[in-house]
Amino acid sequence: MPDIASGTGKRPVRRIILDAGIAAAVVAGMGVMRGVYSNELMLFNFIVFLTLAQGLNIIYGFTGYLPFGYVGFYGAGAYGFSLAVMHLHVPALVGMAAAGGAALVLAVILLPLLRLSGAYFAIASMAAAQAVYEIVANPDLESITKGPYGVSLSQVFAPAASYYAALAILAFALLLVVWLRNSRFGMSLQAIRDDPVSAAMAGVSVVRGRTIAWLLSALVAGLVGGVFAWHISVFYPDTAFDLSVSIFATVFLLFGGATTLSGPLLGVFILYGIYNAIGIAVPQYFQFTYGALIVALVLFLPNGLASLLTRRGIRVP
Amino acid sequence: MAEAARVVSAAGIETGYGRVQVLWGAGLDVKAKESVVLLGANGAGKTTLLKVIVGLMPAWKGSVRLGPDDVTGWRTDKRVRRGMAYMSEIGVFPGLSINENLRVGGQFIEKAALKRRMEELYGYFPDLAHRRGALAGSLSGGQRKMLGIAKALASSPTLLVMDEPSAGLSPLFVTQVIGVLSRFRESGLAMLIAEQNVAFLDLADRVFTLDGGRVRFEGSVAELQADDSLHRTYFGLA
Amino acid sequence: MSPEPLLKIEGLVKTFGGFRALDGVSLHLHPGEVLGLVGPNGSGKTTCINVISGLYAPDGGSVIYAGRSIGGEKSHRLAKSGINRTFQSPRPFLSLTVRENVELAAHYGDPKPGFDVDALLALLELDGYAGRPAAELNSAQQKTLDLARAMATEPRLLLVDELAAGLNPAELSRMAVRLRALAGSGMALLVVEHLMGFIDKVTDRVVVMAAGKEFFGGTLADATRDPEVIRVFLGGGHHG
Amino acid sequence: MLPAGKPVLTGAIIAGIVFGLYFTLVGLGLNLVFGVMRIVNLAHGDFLMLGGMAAWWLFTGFGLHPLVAALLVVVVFVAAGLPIYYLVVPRLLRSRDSEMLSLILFFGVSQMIEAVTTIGFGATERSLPPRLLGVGPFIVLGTRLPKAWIFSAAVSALAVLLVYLYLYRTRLGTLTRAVMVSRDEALATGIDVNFVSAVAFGISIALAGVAGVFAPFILGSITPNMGVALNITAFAVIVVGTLGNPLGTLLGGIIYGVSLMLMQTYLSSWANLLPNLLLIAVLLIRPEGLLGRTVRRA
Repeated sequence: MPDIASGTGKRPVRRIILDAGIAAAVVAGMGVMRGVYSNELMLFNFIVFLTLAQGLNIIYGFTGYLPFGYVGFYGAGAYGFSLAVMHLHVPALVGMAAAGGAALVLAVILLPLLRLSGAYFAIASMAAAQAVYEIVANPDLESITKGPYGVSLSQVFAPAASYYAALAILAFALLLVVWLRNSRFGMSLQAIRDDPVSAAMAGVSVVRGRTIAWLLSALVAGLVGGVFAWHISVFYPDTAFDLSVSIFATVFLLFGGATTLSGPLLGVFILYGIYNAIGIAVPQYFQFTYGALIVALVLFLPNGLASLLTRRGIRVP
Repeated sequence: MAEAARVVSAAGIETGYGRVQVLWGAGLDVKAKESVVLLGANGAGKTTLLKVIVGLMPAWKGSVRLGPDDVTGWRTDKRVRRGMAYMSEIGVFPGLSINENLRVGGQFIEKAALKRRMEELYGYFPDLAHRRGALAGSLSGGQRKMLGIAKALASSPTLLVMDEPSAGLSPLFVTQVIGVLSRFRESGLAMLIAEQNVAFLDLADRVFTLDGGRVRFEGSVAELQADDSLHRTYFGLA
Repeated sequence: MSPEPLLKIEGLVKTFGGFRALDGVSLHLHPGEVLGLVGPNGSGKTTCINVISGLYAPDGGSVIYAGRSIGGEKSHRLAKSGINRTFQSPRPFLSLTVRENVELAAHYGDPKPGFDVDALLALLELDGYAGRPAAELNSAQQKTLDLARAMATEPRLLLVDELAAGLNPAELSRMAVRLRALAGSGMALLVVEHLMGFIDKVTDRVVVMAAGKEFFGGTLADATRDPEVIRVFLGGGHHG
Repeated sequence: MLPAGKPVLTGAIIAGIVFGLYFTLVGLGLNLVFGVMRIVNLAHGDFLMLGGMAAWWLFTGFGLHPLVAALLVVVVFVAAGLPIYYLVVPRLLRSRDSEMLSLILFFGVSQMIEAVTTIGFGATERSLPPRLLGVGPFIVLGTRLPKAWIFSAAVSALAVLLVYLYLYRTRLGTLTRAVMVSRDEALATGIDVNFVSAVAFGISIALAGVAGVFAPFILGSITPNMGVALNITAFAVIVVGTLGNPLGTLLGGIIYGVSLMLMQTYLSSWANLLPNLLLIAVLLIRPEGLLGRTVRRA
């Protein structure tokens, strides 16, 4: 019975090795690039979106919830880092912990949103991100958040260290996705996404599964937000809560194909690559193109590039 | 010329949902003024076959003819204009009033004619006539079914296609529905009724049975009852 | 009477916005027994299964399973404590393979260590499809997979909702044999079904429901002779 | 812009009701589309913005009065709505989770509109002189309100009335409500569901366009990127007023308008939080809105 054996035996190990290999190659590649290519900020932005797309993959790809306000966690992370550094004068790495912590706290506060079905969840998460932005950017809170005037963190500015920290976070996000793709827990999340009632009858705790995915996804975005604050060191609330961060991550993920590891990576390399290659003198051209791309994807390729292969029965790493 | 003209016929229908095929070459026909019962268990494919016939589902293979026309690719609204009416298992718009349900059912009819038709139908269904402004959702199950029939008939069709008129009804109402339908049958309306309740065989000039997406039997009620295995399958508790 | 029943339901009530889908249902079931739940559409049979399997919390009455009250308990806990079910329209995990569907239930549903997923797939004749996505199965196979998913949690009580619908005669008799074999191994089965031939083959006794209440309990043969039951099913004795 | 004199509370409530009528118009079309198609047009706020841009362009370029602009916008937007509907919606509705996918798709449309408008008009704020809609204040129960507010509210009330008459007094309106009750049953009855929906879609964005024409007077100014915030506002209005029930929008609009005015009166620097918090709170506490319908997962 070769058919059964192939489903159980050595294949999973080979799958994990392939997935992990891809993850390692991307991380190593982005590390090497820093020594080769001079535009560090662009490379850093690549890392940011590679990581965010995978963070979004955790929640959308594996549970089917698409938070339009994903940028809220990113902004929370950026401000978690900044507030810790500004007011508590902690070193950058402790600031990073604060960034992750801030995103996790926000995610816990927003846990009730998971009770909403897809479309309402998406909009509610966007409203939540906007609400956090309105709070952070409120002039009344200038003494704490600097309000709309932005923060400056020159005391911890460290381009190299923050770059490698970002790389570590990318590695972390990739590992999470590799784990979800190859573990029973990840399988249980997909089962919940396919049919929560059936999943419960298989003994899976639906609430627990969704909660863990939500927190992990928020954690990744929070850490990215923190490392963004660290690397960039001067920014405004408009940048940290810019909705186009969510849009970009969503487009990259949908374009490549959710639930896969390579799909979101390809999405970032191809689309963000083109974005940078053509130049961003008139960002509206990209806004238009990405808008059109979203429309076309939903209508013609709702499961992304990867589905061109999976439709033919080929497993995409 | 011995045979009456066919009002509707479906032949070699294959279709399904996604990759799952439900019908495997099913077909049937209804002649003028004839009433036909399509008998089958839950999941046999009755609803699917009806949906193909009325144009709510595409046929992968096979054809549907309405009178002289090949209507296989036609949309439902076009078929309704040609004299076909369909009563789904739900059959009414619960959020619209009784009057509005009839008006929607008779949407293609000219205004004065619709008004006459509605009065005629209210004559058949005095229960509904008393409550014209009431929401269909406020009616009992039996009354809803009556409204469903009236709504389907509002367009003065030559053929009435019905999906499980007994669904969700208590036995008393099933008897009433059969009584009402037999009056329309006498008036010359052609009917195609998908059912699993054998009580509806009272209405049948001819019976088709559907099983596993294929027609297994075509003939009279007497012939059906004479067949031992079919009798066991469809005459429930016996 | 025989020892304590595995499942004992008393006065079970479930309402949906004023509509009493269950209006005081009582029934009991012993290990190794197959109870058929029959009745016209809308009589509350599936609602009954949905309450027992934790999909809905009851609004009144009690559900006692293995001596403890389980009304309102979450489905995944019930699955772990030995209650499982199939669905009227099968609900497999479409993006997972057939084997993963079963493996997941075997892992999370607390079966004994060493549970053999492949043996179960072979038993249910799904082994040829193990590596294929469940979305590629036809509806009869998806129903079988539903059953496999339920069996993988090694239930003591299995609720079977309209398994026969859409199966051809050959598949039907195979299913009937399978369910009898499960009962033979000591499992208790509650079978909701329209097809009386299937009920006849599979069940030991039946409970007849109408309008959210049970009104007859006994063998199928007795039920078919009961004038009240005939009235409910045939609406006044057509073609008795 | 605080109402002067008299008890501040009364003033805030009266201004809130006037504003509420306007916000009813903002949400009305969105709710109509949701009711008929069960999809969320997340570009609704951007169509509104386009209406405002049109009014600005027609006034500064051709000296056209906003009322004339509103009529033009209705014609052009209905005409544009039909092809947009046929291009994307039927295909969208065939997908497995059309409600969710509609959100993503129209998010894309929203981005396209915002980009095109920015390229065409620049990102600067545009406004129209309030005197266009009447000079001097209008006094309601001792509360002084700008005439432009009253004017906008009156147009909104008229639009709500027209939508009501369409839905309840015309044949196509009855068919539209039939589709709202059940799309499947409508198909089974032989209603040309696509045509009915396309008309509803056209009406919906025309309503957004008209709301846009008056946006400069109510919101102060318009910018190409205002769509996102307006989408949240419009969604908050219809969620409060009950999704899928166009006339329930009135209730949502008034509640929203009054709370906004109260916030601006007593807690003005936090007023921007209102639509976001209101939306989240209603979705979580009473997701079926004040009049019915459930949106939670099972």
